[in-house]
Amino acid sequence: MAKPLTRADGPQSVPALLHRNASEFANAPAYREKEYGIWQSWTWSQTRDEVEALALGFLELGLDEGDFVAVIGRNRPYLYWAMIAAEMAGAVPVPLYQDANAEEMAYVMGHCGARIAVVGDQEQVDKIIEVQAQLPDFERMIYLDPRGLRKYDHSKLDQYSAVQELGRANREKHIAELEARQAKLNYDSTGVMLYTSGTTGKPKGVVLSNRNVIETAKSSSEFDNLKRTDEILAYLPMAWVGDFIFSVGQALWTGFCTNCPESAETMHVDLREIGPTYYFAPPRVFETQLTSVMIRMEDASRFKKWLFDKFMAHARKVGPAILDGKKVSAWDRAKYALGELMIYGPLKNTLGFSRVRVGYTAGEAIGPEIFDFYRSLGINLKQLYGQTEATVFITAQPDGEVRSDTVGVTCPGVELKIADNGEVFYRSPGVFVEYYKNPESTADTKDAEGWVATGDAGFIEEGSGHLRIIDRAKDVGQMADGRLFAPKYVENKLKFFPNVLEAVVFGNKRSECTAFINIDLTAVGNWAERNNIGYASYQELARHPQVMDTIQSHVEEVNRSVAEDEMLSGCQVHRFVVLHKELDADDGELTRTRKVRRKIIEEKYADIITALYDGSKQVSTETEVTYEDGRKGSIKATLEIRDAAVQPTSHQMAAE
Amino acid sequence: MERDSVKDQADSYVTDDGRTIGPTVMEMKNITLRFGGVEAIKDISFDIREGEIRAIIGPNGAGKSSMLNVISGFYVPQEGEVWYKGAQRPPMKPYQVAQQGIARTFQNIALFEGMSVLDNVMTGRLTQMKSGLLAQSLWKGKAEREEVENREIAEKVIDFLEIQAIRKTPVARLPYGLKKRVELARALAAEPTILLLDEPMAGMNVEEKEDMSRFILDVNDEFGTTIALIEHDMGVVMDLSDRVVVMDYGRKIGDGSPHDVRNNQEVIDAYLGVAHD
Amino acid sequence: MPEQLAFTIEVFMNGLMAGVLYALVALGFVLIYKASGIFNYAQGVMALFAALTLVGIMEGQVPFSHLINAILGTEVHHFGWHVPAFLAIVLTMVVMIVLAYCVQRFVFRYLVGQEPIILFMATIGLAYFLEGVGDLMWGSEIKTLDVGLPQGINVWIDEFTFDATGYGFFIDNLDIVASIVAAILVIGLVMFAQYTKQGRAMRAVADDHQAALSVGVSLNFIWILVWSLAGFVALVAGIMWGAKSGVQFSLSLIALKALPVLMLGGFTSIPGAIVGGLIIGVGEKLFEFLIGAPFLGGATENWFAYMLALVFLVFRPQGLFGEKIIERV
Amino acid sequence: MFYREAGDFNTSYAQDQQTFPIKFDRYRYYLVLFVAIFVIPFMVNDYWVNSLFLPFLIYAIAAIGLNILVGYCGQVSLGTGGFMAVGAYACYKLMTAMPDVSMFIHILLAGVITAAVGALFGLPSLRIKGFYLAVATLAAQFFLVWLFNRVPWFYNYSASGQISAPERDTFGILITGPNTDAWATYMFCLIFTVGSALVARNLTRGSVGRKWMAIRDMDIAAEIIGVNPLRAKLTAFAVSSFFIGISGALFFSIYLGAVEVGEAFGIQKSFLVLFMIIIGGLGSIFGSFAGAAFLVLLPVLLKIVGVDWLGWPTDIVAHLQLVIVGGLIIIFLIAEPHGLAQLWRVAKEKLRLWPFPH
Repeated sequence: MAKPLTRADGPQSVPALLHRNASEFANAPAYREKEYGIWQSWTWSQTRDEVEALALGFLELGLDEGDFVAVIGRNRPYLYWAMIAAEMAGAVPVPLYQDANAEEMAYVMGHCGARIAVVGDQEQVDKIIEVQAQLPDFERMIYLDPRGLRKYDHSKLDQYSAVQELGRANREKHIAELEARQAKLNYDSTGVMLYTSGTTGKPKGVVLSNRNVIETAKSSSEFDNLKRTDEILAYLPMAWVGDFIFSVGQALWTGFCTNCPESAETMHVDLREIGPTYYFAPPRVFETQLTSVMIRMEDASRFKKWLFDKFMAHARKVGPAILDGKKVSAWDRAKYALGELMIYGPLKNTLGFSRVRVGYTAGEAIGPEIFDFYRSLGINLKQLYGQTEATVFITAQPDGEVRSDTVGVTCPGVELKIADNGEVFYRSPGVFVEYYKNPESTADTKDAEGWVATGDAGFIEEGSGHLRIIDRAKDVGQMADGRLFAPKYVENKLKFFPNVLEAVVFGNKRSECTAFINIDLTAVGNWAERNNIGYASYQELARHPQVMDTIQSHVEEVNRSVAEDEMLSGCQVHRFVVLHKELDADDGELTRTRKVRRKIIEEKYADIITALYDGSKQVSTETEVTYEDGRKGSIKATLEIRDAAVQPTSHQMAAE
Repeated sequence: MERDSVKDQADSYVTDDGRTIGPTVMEMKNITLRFGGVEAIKDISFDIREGEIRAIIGPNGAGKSSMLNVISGFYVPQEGEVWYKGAQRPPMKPYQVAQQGIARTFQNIALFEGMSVLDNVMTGRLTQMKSGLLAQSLWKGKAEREEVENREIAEKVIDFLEIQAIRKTPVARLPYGLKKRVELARALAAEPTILLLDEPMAGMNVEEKEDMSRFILDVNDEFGTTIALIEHDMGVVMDLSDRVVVMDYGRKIGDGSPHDVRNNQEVIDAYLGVAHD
Repeated sequence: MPEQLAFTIEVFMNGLMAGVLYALVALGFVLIYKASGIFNYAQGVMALFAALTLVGIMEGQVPFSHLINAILGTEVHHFGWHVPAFLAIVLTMVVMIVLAYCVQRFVFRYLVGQEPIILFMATIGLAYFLEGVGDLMWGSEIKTLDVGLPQGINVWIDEFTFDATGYGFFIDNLDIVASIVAAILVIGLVMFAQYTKQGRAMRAVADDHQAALSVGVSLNFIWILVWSLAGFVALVAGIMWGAKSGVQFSLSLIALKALPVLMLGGFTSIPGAIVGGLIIGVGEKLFEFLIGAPFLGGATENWFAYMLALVFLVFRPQGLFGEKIIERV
Repeated sequence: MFYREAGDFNTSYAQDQQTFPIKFDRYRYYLVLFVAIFVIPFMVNDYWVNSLFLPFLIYAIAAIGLNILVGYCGQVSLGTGGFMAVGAYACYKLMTAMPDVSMFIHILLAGVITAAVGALFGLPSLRIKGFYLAVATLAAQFFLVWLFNRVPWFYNYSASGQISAPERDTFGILITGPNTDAWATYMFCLIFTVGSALVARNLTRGSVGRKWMAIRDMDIAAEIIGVNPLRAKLTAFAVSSFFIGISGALFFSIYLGAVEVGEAFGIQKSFLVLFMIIIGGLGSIFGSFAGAAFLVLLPVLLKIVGVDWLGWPTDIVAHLQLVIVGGLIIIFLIAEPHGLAQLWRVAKEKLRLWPFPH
């Protein structure tokens, strides 16, 4: 268990923080929502009143301490308040994914035995009514948007505002009780319970104490010195720990303003209007945005295009350096300033990033060119590494030490250790209390000293002290000579090249690494058209010598960068083939979510793999394929095997 | 949005699908309308009850639109009386009819192309906006307050019909389906007692029709608005309406629940008799 | 027979004759409007332009001489020859046709399908343009135009009426000629519109562009045709008024009288144009004679026509011959 | 490109409905006002004021007025000259009848009187539409001019038949007559111009404006949704004439000082103002200013180029001007029927989207 420190100073619970804000900066904006065409706003004191009214309402409805309150819907201030109100009333808020289907909801609500659900609209109401029968403990539903619910049986249904009215009406009756319950809340009482959509098995309910929430909120806020004047846009699922920490934890700790978009369609407009100063998005969001930028620029006038390319080139050169406060020649700075006026400024403005002071991305590896694009514009985009069990923060990149290939240094109060198999363990005030009603998995994730296994393999870089995540621990293997074998790590590097669609690296228990490559038909196809190279099929394009050369150059580039960390230098790709067919879920080579199924591939293409290791220059093979319509067929092909230049590594020298 | 209640003989009526609808709010008595020699409407009588969805159907040129125009005061019938809220309606101009709480949409969209969606919806509030020229010219006092109050109502309608995203777009730029929706919004913004819809689904594809039907039903039960609509699509009419009037060549050939009407021989003939949809 | 009555009749006659000219110009409007939906405000200026051109050609002026002189510092003004009236008129007509072509080719071809009001404004622009060009070509000073039409009191009528009624009517020969010519033209135009292929085509266009196209009528040609006709009408009007009161800007305003005529008669009705013309002509003369001059300080012709049309329209918006409009939604 | 809208959001309808919802526009507007009020008066001389600023400011008011009628309410009027004349003569009668009343009052009253006359001539608009109405307004034009010509009472029986403005002041500052200061006349007109613009803007963004535009876009539909057409049209005529009257009064009393109705307020004037709003942009306050500026500057430039540089005779330049203006009208109607205002709007949109094309 984390050390039982209770801090006399400072609020001990989320509601306590709310009260602090309501008294210390009563009239500062707390929450905004775009509704009815304008940004409806609530100050901290108003928020406190709203929340309190709801909490009183909960009491009137008979909510007891320790009960669970499910919260389901798109990001709306009312729902955030519902979570705080629940804790005020001594209950535990449980946010659920709004797109979860009825069964998933049934499981989660059944598992925690929620008595009350606060939901957004008719859609959610219907889902719950559908599964109500399976939920013995479930009692009432409180909805926000009455649209279409007029005709519903209201015996188990109340409108949010009605409950608040109920609360206000019975204030005298319950206020004392409410005060009392809040007084009982302390650092160790539960702040929230979040269900992790576990990749395997049923979701687990991660119990986070006020300590977890407040300590991480505090340290992370200090880490990036978040201010009360900051603005965030809350658009990620409320059930995700990140959103809870940003929109509730940090928001309440620092007292900045949380803004909720009007709807999913208007999200980008709203983002632009608000112009958040603190912004989080998963890599794919940045990726799609970058693509759309490039596409939109395609049909710009030639002059604009030229201007754009010119200045972006310059930005790539000096932008990140300037952002990191490194030394840059006055001339370059001047040029960059001009670019800021002509391109970067307007671009950031149209994307809504003009005011971003701190931007984060996390969850998966982000392509360097994507990452650098935003950095070069002067947007302080950084990476962090975390998980629900840690209340998000494990490591993060401090300003000035931002790189696309690390996830930063340990956050304040976090300890790291790397196991022999490379798995990353951490210990911090943020470490979760337990998996609800699931002691055994609690036990295998968290040991007696409070060390938690991340399930990821990684290593701490000499010098910089940055953590670098290599791969899921279970995928990491060992080479014949005992060196670390991290296929995903290499594959990701390969996949960052637009020309490479898929890559599968082999080498577990072998002396050297080899790879299968799938070219990206669209990207390479474009290239072929531009250089008018005719091709009839994927197969034909795939074995075109020029294509092979390009891929080889990519592979060798990857080898160079892999060689840089000598822990992984063994993973350099010595030989590779460009496959004659695209790996396909229909053939069971990929999962439906496009994850590589190594076993199946290894069996299916055994002949090619052997060829890769017996030094032959080419291999002819026949493969069964499944067509769109489900018919089976087979492709014959002779594949050229290429040798890629590899960097000498200290280890090899040692071996000699 | 509140609904006027009618000080009328408090008889109520139960529809086939068990919906109880209120007393008569409007009644047409022996309406006859001529254009020169042509009789567009021949001695037609029917009533509209509070809170119901009343459909007027019939083949092309049956005089449906003319009937709607009579209700909205655009055509003055040569014979017959219009009773509204229990009193006979004196001859009046269309805008006076509108001020009495009767709003409508048009068969071929009649939006104000030169304005934004929001402004179009706001025009629906004009009957409620009374501030004087001077106040408005200075944008002070009542004018300013009034503008905000009515904007709030307009925004509620915009939200209800899910057209937030196009709020500030000039209507001229909108696709047909959305225009229809905006027109409904404009009519709805007037918080009408009776809402007249002239072929609300004309020229729409299936999804658009479904959306529109949903909105019409929602309007009817969220705000309890009485709705009288003209529609060609029999299926839609049968799903939506509580009671149906059938017209053919300006005569009334059927009146009653969708079910009755469907089995009315004369109606069937009329529909088979015409070649269109 | 009392003098007052005699005067009145005389005024009436003069009114009729003026009216015929109005009718003629109005017809010019109607033709263009029917064929292209264009309400040609420039008609008046076209008359002025035609008159200026005619004078210019007859006196062998060098076009744009002022401009040329201004630019090149030369002193050219006249070619030194005089062109006989008939030939000059033909040449002027050619100019008007060229003008018609240009107007269609460079202006209205680009405005096809625009709102009528836009077209209307375009013709106002055209009016300005033409006025400027006219002045630049031939100079803006007032010119006298003499194509050899008989001028002065018609002695015969004077004596005849004197013998008959004891009061000699004063009627100007020019007016007589003018009204006769105008009458002939009016009839001619009506014939043309009713009985010739092009004429029918014109009306076809008016009724329905697509239909016209489908029967193989070239819109472009028709439009050039109607503009030429308008030019021709303008020319005649220009000659008559020019001969009467000199060629000057006010001429274009006289031609504007055709507008109220149209309002009375309706933009699309040929008989309307004729009757309306006569009514306006007679009306304004009589009003001036009976009320304007004695009680209102005279010069009421300036506005009477418009007022009459306005008041009339208030009571009968569809005009004299238009049928009642049934509005639809 | 210069717009930085991120973080520029509205939390109340008041903010959302203001004239310049975008900060950047707002500041630019304030800057223009500042220059107009605190800079220009200190640098202008008689030439600049009389040849540029006064005509611009005064025509701008007229253009705003006509734009309300034509651009916003869709009622074409060719009677502007006549209504300006009403303003002028009303002002003249007031000035001579009540010498010690402030010019502000006189000008405003002149506007009110013109509004009444305008409403009167607006009455037919209920029955008459389109060009029928346009032509009908010519009646106003010709009749009014005739009236002021023929009825001596209007020009106080002066021998010349002209009217000329006596010396009048406001707050002790000389505003009319030959001995005025450039800055004074400029400021006086500026106040009215800015005032008119604000009032016009307020009206057109409120319910009256929507009534007008509804009538303009589809009068039948407008009536059916509850707009009283006569009311709407009459208010449009009245308000429009009010502004036109003011500009007429200023035109006479401040700018010209003495006028002969026929030449000062003839039909040419009607067209000049009409052109201003066509070139400037129908249905746009900004357009009214742009159009006025354009047609005030054009002759001045032509004169400078033609007469001063090339030394051509003035009459030729005048004719050339007709040709150019006429040509421009046509070009605008073909290329950009919505005038300079639309060009401006498009440019602004492009700047806001920069560097993206759309």
